[in-house]
Amino acid sequence: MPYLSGLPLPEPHVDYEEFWRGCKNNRLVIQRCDDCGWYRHHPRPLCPKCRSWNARWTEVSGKGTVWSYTIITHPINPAVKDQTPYNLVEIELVEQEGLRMISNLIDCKNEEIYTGMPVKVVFEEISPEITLPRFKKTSFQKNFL
Amino acid sequence: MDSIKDKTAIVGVGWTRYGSIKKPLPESQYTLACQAIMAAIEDAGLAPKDVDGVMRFNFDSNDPVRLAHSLGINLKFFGKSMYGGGGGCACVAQAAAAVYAGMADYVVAFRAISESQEVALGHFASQFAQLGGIPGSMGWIMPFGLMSPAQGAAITASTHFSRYGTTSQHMGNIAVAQRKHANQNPNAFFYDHPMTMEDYMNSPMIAEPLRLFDCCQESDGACAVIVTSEERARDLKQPPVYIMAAAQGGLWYPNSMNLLDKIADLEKDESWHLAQALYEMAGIGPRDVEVAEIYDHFTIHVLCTLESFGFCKKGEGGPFTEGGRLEWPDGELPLNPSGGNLSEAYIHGMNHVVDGVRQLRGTAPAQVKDADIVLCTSGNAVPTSGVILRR
Amino acid sequence: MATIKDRYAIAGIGHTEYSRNSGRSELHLALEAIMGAIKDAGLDFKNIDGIVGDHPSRVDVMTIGNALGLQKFGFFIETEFAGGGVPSGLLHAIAGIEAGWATHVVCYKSLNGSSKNSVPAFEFVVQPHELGFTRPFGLLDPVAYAALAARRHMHQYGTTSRQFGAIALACRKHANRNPNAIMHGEPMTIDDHQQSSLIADPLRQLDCYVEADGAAACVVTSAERARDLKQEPVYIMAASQACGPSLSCGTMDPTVTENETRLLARNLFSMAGLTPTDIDVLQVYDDFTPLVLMALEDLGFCEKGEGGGFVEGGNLEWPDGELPLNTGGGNLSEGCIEGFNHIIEAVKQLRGVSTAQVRDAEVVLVCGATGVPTIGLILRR
Amino acid sequence: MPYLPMPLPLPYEESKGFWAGCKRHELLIERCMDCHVYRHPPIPVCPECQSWNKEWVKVSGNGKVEGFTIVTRALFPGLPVPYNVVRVELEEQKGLLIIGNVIDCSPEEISVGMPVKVTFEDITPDRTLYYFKKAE
Repeated sequence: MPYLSGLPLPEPHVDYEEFWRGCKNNRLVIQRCDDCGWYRHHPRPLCPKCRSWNARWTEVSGKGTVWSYTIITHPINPAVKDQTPYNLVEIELVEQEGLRMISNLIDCKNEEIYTGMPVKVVFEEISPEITLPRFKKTSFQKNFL
Repeated sequence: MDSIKDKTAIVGVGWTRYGSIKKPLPESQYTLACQAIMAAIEDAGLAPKDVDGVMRFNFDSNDPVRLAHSLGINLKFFGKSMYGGGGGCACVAQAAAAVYAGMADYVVAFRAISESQEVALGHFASQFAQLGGIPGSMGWIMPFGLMSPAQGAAITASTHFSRYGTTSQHMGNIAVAQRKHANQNPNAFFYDHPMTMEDYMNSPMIAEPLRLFDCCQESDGACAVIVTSEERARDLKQPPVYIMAAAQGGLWYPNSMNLLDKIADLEKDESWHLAQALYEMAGIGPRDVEVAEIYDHFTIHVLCTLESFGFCKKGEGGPFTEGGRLEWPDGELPLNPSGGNLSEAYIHGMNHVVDGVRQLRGTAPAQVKDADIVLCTSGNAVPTSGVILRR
Repeated sequence: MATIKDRYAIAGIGHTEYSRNSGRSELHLALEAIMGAIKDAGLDFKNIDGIVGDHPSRVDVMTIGNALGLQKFGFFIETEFAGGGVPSGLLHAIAGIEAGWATHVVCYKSLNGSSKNSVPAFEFVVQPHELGFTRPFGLLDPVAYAALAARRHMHQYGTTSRQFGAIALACRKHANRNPNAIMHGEPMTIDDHQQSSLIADPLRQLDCYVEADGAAACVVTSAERARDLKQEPVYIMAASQACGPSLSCGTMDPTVTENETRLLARNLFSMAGLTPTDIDVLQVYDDFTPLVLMALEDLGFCEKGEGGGFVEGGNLEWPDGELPLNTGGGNLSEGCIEGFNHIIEAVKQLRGVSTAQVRDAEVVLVCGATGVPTIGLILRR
Repeated sequence: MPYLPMPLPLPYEESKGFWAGCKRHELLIERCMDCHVYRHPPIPVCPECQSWNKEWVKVSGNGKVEGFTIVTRALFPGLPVPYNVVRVELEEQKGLLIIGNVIDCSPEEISVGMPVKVTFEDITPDRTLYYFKKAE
C-alpha cells in the first residue's frame, strides 16, 4: 500500500526519464555538472553555475536531513480526500548544500518529524512504470556522512 | 506621438536544428529553448548574466523560472505574448518596449517548440470528456467539427475564392516559391526535397480547398533573438539590425473564438490594421520593403497579408503570386527566403525574424541582394503583430 | 531613453463589490470594473486604446475590447503568475504607452474565486513535467508550499505562529473598517487565530486568504495626460518584475538573501530613488501570512530573520502602527482579487479616501506574491 | 441523430439563453434594446453603444453561406469524413455570422451564397443543437 495513492504520477519526459529510471532500479540519481561538479534537482539542460551542457546522472547516497516539513491536515485538494493527515517533507541531500527534493517520510509518526532529522531514501513501487523515492528516519550514528 | 522607432535593435540571433513530428528531435522543448537562447547570446557577444528580460509565446512552457534556473540569470522583465502565432513579433515588440522604457537592458524573445513531444494526441478529447462537454466560446464552433486553424482558414479561402476568383494555383505559387527557398537553406527541414506545382496539386486535401502543402509543418526546434537599445547595440559584436517599427494589430473580436478563423472582413483584416500601425511608425510604405517575411500558417493567409500590406490591391493577391514575383533571387518581392513555416520549420514565425535579421546582416542562406528593409509579420486571422527591420 | 519614474500615472480605478457569490459571470464583473475605472478617470470608452488582461485568462481581452466598442487596436497583453503577476499589468501598460502603441490602457482582474462560477479552463498547454517531482508526494496546493517555507523560517529564526497571526490580525482590523471587505463585521483576536483549524501545519485557516468573487480595474496613462483628467493622478515612481534562480524544485527558500522579492526591492528602490523608510503604507500580496512576513524582510523593512519581531506589537496596524499593511484588509480579510485589490487600496490611500486612511500618506509600495516570479510598484500622490 | 459525434457545448452565463432557445427550436440572437444591433456570440455589453440592456430576439433562421469547408481529414477520433462546416450570414443583419453544418446536403452542392434555413435536432432529452438546411 503506497504512502499516498491516487495522485498524478510523473509522465514520461526526455529531460527527466533518467531520474525515474534510477528510482525504478532503486537508485537515487541526480543530474550533476561534468565540468564544475554542481548537482541540480530538478533536472535542467544547463548548469546554472557554469552554463556547461555536460552533465552526468550520478548516484547519490540517498542520505539527507529534513530541511522543512508540513503535515497536511485538511484535504483542500480532492485527490487526497480520506488520506489526511499526511506528511510532506523537503529533504536536503548530504551531497550539497541546497540540494533539496520533495518527498514523504514513511514508517514515521507525524509527531516525530523535526527539522534537521536524518533520513535515508527508500523506494516504493507505485506502478509497473513508476517507483517513487520516499524517506525513512535513520540516525546520525551509523556512518551517516 | 513619441515612439520606439529606431530606438532599439536586434543584436543576436540563435536557432537550433529543426525536426518534425515525423522526424523528431531528441531534445526537449526546454533544451531547445536553452540552445537557441545560448546561441543568440553568443552571437551577440554577450554573457548569459547580461540578459535581464525574456518574452515568450503564450503556448511556450519555458517560463522565466525555467530559464532563470537553467541559465542562472536574474530577470527584471518578463512576459508572454497572446494568441499563438499572432504573437511572435509581439514578443520582439514587447522586448523593445521594455528596453526603451528602461525596464531591462537585454531582452530575449524566443519560441521553442516540440510538437513531437508536447502535443499529446487526444489531448482535446480527454479534456472534453473530463469537463463533460465543450467549454466556453469553443462551444460555438467545435460541436460543428470546426476545431483546427486549418479548417478555419479553409472557410476564409472559400470566401476569397468566391469573391475574388482566387484559385488553388495561386495558393500553390506561394508554397512552391517557399519550397524553392528552403532548397537553398541547409537547416530547412525540406532542404533536399524539391516540390513542383504538380506535387503541390497532388498533396492530399485536408479541408477543402486547403491541401497538405498549404499548411505549415509540425516541427521541433527553437529560435531566439536579443533586443537592446540602439546605443548599446553600436558597441556589440554584430552589426545592429534596427527595429524601425513594431506593433500589434487586429480586430476586437466578440469572443475568444480561438480556433475559428475570424476573418469576417476580408477588406480590413488583422493584417490591414497592423500594416497601418507599422507603416505609420516606420514612415515607409510597401514599396520600401525589400524582403517579405510573412507569417505562413496557411498559404491563403500569406495571400491575404500581402494584400493587406498593400503589396497589391485587395482581391488581387491571387494574380500577384504569379510570374515568380515572390521567388528569390529574381522576383521583385522575395517571400520568406528561409522557407518559412511551410518549408523551413514551424517555429511559430520566430524563424522569420531570425531570417530577417540575417538578411540585413547579409548572411542569409538565400540572401536578397542589398536588402535594407525587411517586413516581418505574425499570424493573420488572429490578433497579430509585426516588426519592420532595417540595417 | 529616460527612466519611467513619475512619468506615468493611475488615472482611474473601478471595482465591483467583493462577495462570496457575485451571481454574475466573470466577464460581466470585469466589464463593470473596467467601465467604472474609465468613468472614474473622466474618460470616454473611445479614449481607451490598450488592454492588459489577467491571468489565468478567464476574460479575454478581445471580448473586452469589443464590448467597449474600442476603435484603435494598439496594444494588448495579459499578465501571468496569478498573484505574482497581477500588478505587472501596470508595468506592461507603461511599456505599451512608452512604445507609442497606446495612450490610455486599462488593466483588470476578474474572478469568481469563491462561487467558482467560471467558464471551465481548457488547457492548450501540456502541464509542466516538473510537477512530476512534487505532485506524486502530495505537494498539490500553494498552501503546502507556504507551509514548508513557514516551517523552515520558524526553525531557522524562531518565528512563531502567533507572529504569523499578527499579520492576519492587522488585516482583519483593517477589513473591519472597510464595508466592501468580505470579513467586515467579523472581528478576530489572536486567540481566534490560534484556535482556527490547522490546514497544513504550521498554517492555520486564519493564515490563509479569503476566497472572493469580484473584479477590479484601473486606467494607466502618461502623467501629463493624467493631470488633465478628473482625478488627482497617482504617480508610478517605479515598476519592476523579478525572477531569479532561487526558486528551487518548485519550492521556495525563505532563508536565502537572493530571492525574488529581494531582487525586486533592489530594482524598485533604485528606480524610485527611495529607501524603505520612505514608504508610508504597504500593500503586500497576502495569500498566506508567513509569505508576508518573509516579504517584509526581503523588501528591507527589517533584517532577514527579524520579521517575527517586526510584525508584533501592532506595528502593521492602522492608525498607530509604524507601517500600516494592507489597509483594505488584503487577501486575508478583504477578499482575494489576486492582488488587484491591493492596487485599488493603494490608490485610495494616495487619494486620501481609504476607509483606514493613513494620515498624509504620500508613498505606497505594492508587492506581488513571494515564491513565484513577482512584481512590485512604488506609487506616490 | 447528431450530424457529428462531437461533445456538446457546456452552456455558460452568457450562452444559457441561446441554448435554452434551441431547446424550444427557436434561434435566439442577442440584441441591444437601445440601439437594436444584433450580436453573436452574446456578450453582456453592446459593442455599438455600451448599453447593458439586452434581449433575446427570435430570428428567422434564414441566411446564406458566407464561407465553408469540406473537412477531409478528421482531427477528432471517430469523426466521419468528409463533413462540412459553414459560416452563415443571417439575414437580419450584415456581418451577423454563425457557425454550423448544413445537413441533408452533399459536399458538391454547397457553395458560397447558397441560401440556408435553420433546423433543430434534439440530441439528448435536455439538449438541442441547431443546424442548417438548404433553402429554396
